[in-house]
Amino acid sequence: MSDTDTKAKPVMIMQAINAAMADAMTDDDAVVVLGEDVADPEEGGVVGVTKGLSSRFGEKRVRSTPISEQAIIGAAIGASLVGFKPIAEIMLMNFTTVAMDMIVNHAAKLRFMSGGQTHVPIVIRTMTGTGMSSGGQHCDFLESWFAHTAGMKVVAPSNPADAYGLMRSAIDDPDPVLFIENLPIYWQKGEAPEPGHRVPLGKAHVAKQGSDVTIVSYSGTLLQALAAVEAMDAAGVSAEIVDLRTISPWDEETVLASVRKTGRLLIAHEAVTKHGVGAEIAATVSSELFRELKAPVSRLGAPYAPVPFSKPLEDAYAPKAAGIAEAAISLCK
Amino acid sequence: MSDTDTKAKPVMIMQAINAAMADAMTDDDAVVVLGEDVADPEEGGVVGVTKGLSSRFGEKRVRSTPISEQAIIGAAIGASLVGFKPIAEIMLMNFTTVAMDMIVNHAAKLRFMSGGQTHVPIVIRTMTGTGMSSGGQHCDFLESWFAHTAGMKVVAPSNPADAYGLMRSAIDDPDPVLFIENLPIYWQKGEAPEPGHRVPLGKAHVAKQGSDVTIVSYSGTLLQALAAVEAMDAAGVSAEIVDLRTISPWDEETVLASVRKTGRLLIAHEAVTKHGVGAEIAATVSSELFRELKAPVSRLGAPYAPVPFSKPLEDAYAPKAAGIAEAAISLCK
Amino acid sequence: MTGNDVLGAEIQLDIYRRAALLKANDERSRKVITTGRLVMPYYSYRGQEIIPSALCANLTDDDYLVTIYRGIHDMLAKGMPLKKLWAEIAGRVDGTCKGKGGPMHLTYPARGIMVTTGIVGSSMPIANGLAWGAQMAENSRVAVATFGDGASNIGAFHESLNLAAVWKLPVIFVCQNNHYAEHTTYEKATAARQISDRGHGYQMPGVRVDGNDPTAMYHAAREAVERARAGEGPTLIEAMTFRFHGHVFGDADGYMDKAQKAEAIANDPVPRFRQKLIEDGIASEDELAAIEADVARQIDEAVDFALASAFPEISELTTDVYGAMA
Amino acid sequence: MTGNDVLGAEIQLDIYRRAALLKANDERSRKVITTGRLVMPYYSYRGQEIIPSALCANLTDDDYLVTIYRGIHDMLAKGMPLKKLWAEIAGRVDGTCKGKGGPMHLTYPARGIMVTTGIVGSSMPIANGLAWGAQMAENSRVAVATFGDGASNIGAFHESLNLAAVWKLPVIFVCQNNHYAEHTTYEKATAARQISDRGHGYQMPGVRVDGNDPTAMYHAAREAVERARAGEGPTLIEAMTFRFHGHVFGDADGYMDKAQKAEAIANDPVPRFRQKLIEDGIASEDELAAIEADVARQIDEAVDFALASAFPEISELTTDVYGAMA
Ligand SMILES: Cc1ncc(C[n+]2csc(CCOP(=O)(O)OP(=O)(O)O)c2C)c(N)n1
Ligand SMILES: Cc1ncc(C[n+]2csc(CCOP(=O)(O)OP(=O)(O)O)c2C)c(N)n1
Ligand SMILES: [Mg+2]
Ligand SMILES: [Mg+2]
Repeated sequence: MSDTDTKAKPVMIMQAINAAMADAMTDDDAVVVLGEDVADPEEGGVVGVTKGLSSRFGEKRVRSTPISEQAIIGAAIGASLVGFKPIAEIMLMNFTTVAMDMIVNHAAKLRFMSGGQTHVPIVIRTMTGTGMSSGGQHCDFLESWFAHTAGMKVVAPSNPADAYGLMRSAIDDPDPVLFIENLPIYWQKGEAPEPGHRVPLGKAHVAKQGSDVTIVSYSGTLLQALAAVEAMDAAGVSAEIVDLRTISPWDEETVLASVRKTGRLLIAHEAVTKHGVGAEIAATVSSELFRELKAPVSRLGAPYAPVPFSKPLEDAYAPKAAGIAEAAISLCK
Repeated sequence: MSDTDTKAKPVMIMQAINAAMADAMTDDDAVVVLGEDVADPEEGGVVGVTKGLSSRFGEKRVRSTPISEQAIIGAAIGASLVGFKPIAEIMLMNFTTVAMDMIVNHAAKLRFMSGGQTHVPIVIRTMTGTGMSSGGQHCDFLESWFAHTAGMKVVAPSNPADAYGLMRSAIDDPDPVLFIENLPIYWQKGEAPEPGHRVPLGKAHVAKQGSDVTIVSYSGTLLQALAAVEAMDAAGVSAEIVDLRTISPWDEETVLASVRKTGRLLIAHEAVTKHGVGAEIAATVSSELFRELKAPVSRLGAPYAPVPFSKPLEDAYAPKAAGIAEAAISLCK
Repeated sequence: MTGNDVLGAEIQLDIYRRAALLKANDERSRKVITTGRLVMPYYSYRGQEIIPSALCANLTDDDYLVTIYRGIHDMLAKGMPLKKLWAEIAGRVDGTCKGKGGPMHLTYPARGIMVTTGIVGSSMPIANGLAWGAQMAENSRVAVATFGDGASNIGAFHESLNLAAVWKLPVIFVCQNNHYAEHTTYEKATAARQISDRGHGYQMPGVRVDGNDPTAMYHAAREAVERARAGEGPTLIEAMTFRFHGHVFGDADGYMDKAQKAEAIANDPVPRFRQKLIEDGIASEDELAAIEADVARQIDEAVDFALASAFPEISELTTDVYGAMA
Repeated sequence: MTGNDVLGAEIQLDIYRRAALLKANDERSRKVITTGRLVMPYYSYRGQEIIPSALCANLTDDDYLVTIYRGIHDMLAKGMPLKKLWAEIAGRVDGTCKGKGGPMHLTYPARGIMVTTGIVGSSMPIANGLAWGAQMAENSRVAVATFGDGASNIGAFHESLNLAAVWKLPVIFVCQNNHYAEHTTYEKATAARQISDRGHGYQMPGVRVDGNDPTAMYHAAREAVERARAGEGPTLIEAMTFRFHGHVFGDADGYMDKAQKAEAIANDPVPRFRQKLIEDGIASEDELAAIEADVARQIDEAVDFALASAFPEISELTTDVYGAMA
């Protein structure tokens, strides 16, 4: 994928991510990629998100690894300390569980613990998302763990242009960024990103203007919120939809401005509601806009349960458009 | 420590935990202990919390392990599936990062994923706490990660009697329980627990009655809240102090009843405020008591930063009595 | 009995019966998926049938198994009932796990199938725990962890082998080396000349065996089981085999060496074994055909049963999270 | 040069100078803690001085080191300035990390001291990354990870050695085997006959060496460094030594074998080396005394400097969390 054709026609999210990595590697020799199956002899990953990169930039810069997530993140950290900007893939978010020490005790803390002498400019790409019938160990959303970890940034795009722009910013960023890709929406098409375009970290995007209720969401659930617009409109509810894009640090300013306007807030995400990212946003907004809220802040996430395999259960697990519409409408009653 | 002398005089928290394990092992042969240095040839742990157990119950039931946290939790899970009730020690909470897969993807989920055919009755003991000059990798509070994990229970006592009673309940419980011990308060003395006494999981305790503001806390910070009473009284603020004891599932009923009475809520804990356990409580209470709250819910935790080494910084890191009093008083203004 | 002794006819037929079931079940699974009757990520084990068939001929229902996403062959060999299996992978309420686990998380304690994990390497620490339980209970059961070649590079492998050796646990680590970890070859990911060499670092017997040879595999398993039951500790078995399909069924397996794959398929271990049974006069063509027909009928029944079974109630979404609290 | 060759006088004195500094610094640290002038968890390395002294005689400032909580000897041998060290462990603003890291997290990139970790095993994955960086930059630097015997049983050890071997990284894994991991003996926790045996499972040279013998340790390190610089990949060195004190300074070391400990102390490697330098005519008593006096003076100055340094401002609590955002 070259700069010219990314501009030409709508692209899929996974193409945008691929293009962002390719463009960053073109611009900066320090950008390198590692992870399981990421090189082209291994087909550029199980889904092919890194396809073409090793053919173009060489297997020295795009390295497939053993199944050793601690070693992957450790290698990324070490190389980042001496001038490289590694993009490390942890194939699925549930597999971050075997690399938490490297991420939390090391990547996130080295800048602070060294008194600013060193820093860890790495991007950790990981994918997740329910809807693929993969059961309890392959599609958790664990972003609140990382948002709770001082020193980490957490990003989750919902469309190709943001995916490109956030990836470029994540690579530019001097600190570790967890980049969450939503597997079931990889093939979602959207406007092609401008080559070189950056979406700043920490800035939310008002995806749709509205006046009655603010819906804050991100990643795949943001698309569900957009899909709920018709039903909300039909019920006479004008929703403002805020795509958080960066989960940590999150854009309090944009969210507060929107809720100040609408007076109501619904937060929707695929993670388990309890102790999820919605809790932090709800707590902050409830406190900051104590006298301005017209209704209690509402949260819609997954139930307190692992992801089930059986299709009807899996379908009922994460918030969908219908549930979002229902929650938003009932908030406005 | 025998049953008789635990009754006779005040005991330290660590003695109460030791007694709870000893009594459980006496009552039930299925209770076994494993972890680094836990047996008596290794001095019953670096702090001595398991001292005496292997001498009394044998090294078959109290086993020191290699430094292999995944293997420790895996061994506990496996043995629990075939009738044992292992108490596994992960020495410090930061070391759970190397065992997250075993805890989160396996211990917490096996009951659900097996459709209830199996379950994992293990207790994971772990200690943490700032104040020992141990720097950035040895004293994090990560309880919100586990509270976010469906299937786990999370417990954190603040006094000897609760430590005993919660440990007995955790051992009785048919599911995995993370038992958080606060290292700097191990030597804190208090009323001796009744042998055999259980403190039910999921039940908070009103540690002090009050009428102006509810302070919800747990573990070491609860003691700071109690130490703040004098300053609050002096300022004419009557605080009700709720010791959560079980962090997940938390006792919404008791907390809501208290806040309904006082109209104000401060949540204080040692973990980083952002995305901490306080967020879930604040979000829930703000929503449930939307019209009854007299002031926005306030949260007091650690700043968004790793734990610093330097003493003045470490002292300023986690909430202390003075800060709690100040926050509670200002909430009542 | 030494590693080269010819197996008795009964044992050989026992192994073949399992292998025939496994092979037919894989073929049916792929067909059911291809025709769209079921949707699931399916990790074909075609080509690896002999390993669990010969292994499980040495185990009892009381022995424990922890297997992985590519593990339906292991489970079937260990005695997983077909109907419950199919109902589970169809997400139905009559499945072993009421449809909540699915193909990567099948569990069936009645046959010692204790855990199926989707996390690479995680079968081993849990198998240790089962073995530790058996050791404490002194019931002479053994635990088996199966896993792939790629899994031998993850931390849990190392911690598990060391703990098992230090504690002399009755556990058997069965590495099914099928040359690939997802799309990555053994050579590109693994520094060891062979995985069995790693046993040395734990003073544990490390045995490399042709996992496609029923006799060799049977003997290797037998020795390991005897060692475990005798309290002499764990064994690492590296069973050489080959995966006939891509990592997950449906992937374009362009990363696989065509010639190597063609050769492996030409040497398909199940028909090879069948042929040998006839040549050696262990069984007649008719007898084997009868076994296969029986297997086919059982699978037919299981598929029908599964597809006729109901989906779980939506309320199951939040049950089995906790048991009754103490 | 082979493993038995006598070292030149200059090299021997270089090693001794480092070792004398390390020994004196440990003694001073314990005294400063005992007298209450500093409060910190202190992991005495007394008895292990020769290992990093001989190792670092083979390294340049550009080479990388990742060490652990018990690693002040490693850092000092690698060139950590004393004043910055002492200010850091005193939590002062003039410390390498402005007092924010402390004794378990000292960092000093100017001498290649890139990370100090308090997590067992975690020096290794990061050292790999530094070595990978050197490999990509083709600057012929090497990275050293030091760790203890207990750390050889954790998953990160395994993943790191495998990756390093597969990628032929210029990294050296230096296991300082002091017989104990906290309170647990080598034998109780480790299945390997010796840790160096584990190299075999990665087709990596695994070398066991008397870490208390400067010549043997120097040669082992030299070979490993040459191999790494030549692009021939990693080496595992198991350096045998003994920890004279408890795990953390102040613990009652009742779990240690008294006789073994007494013998180790009787064979204290630093005075033994000193004695030999004199016997072999490498240096006179006076010359060595001068070195020691110099070291003592430097430490005096460093302690004074540290204790006179200010504590960081409270505002430092929230700086260095993020850099300037892109
Ligand atoms: C910790 C972890 N990392 C990555 C994966 C993704 N993954 C699933 S299967 C697999 C390959 C495993 O290969 P191998 O161990 O050889 O087993 P095989 O599939 O060949 O039977 C990978 C990388 C995972 N499930 N768990
Ligand atoms: C993952 C992890 N588990 C446990 C600990 C606690 N701990 C600190 S040092 C230590 C012993 C390490 O022994 P060894 O590797 O031999 O090094 P030594 O201290 O002897 O130099 C342990 C268990 C830790 N820091 N990290
Ligand atoms: Mg494989
Ligand atoms: Mg040691």
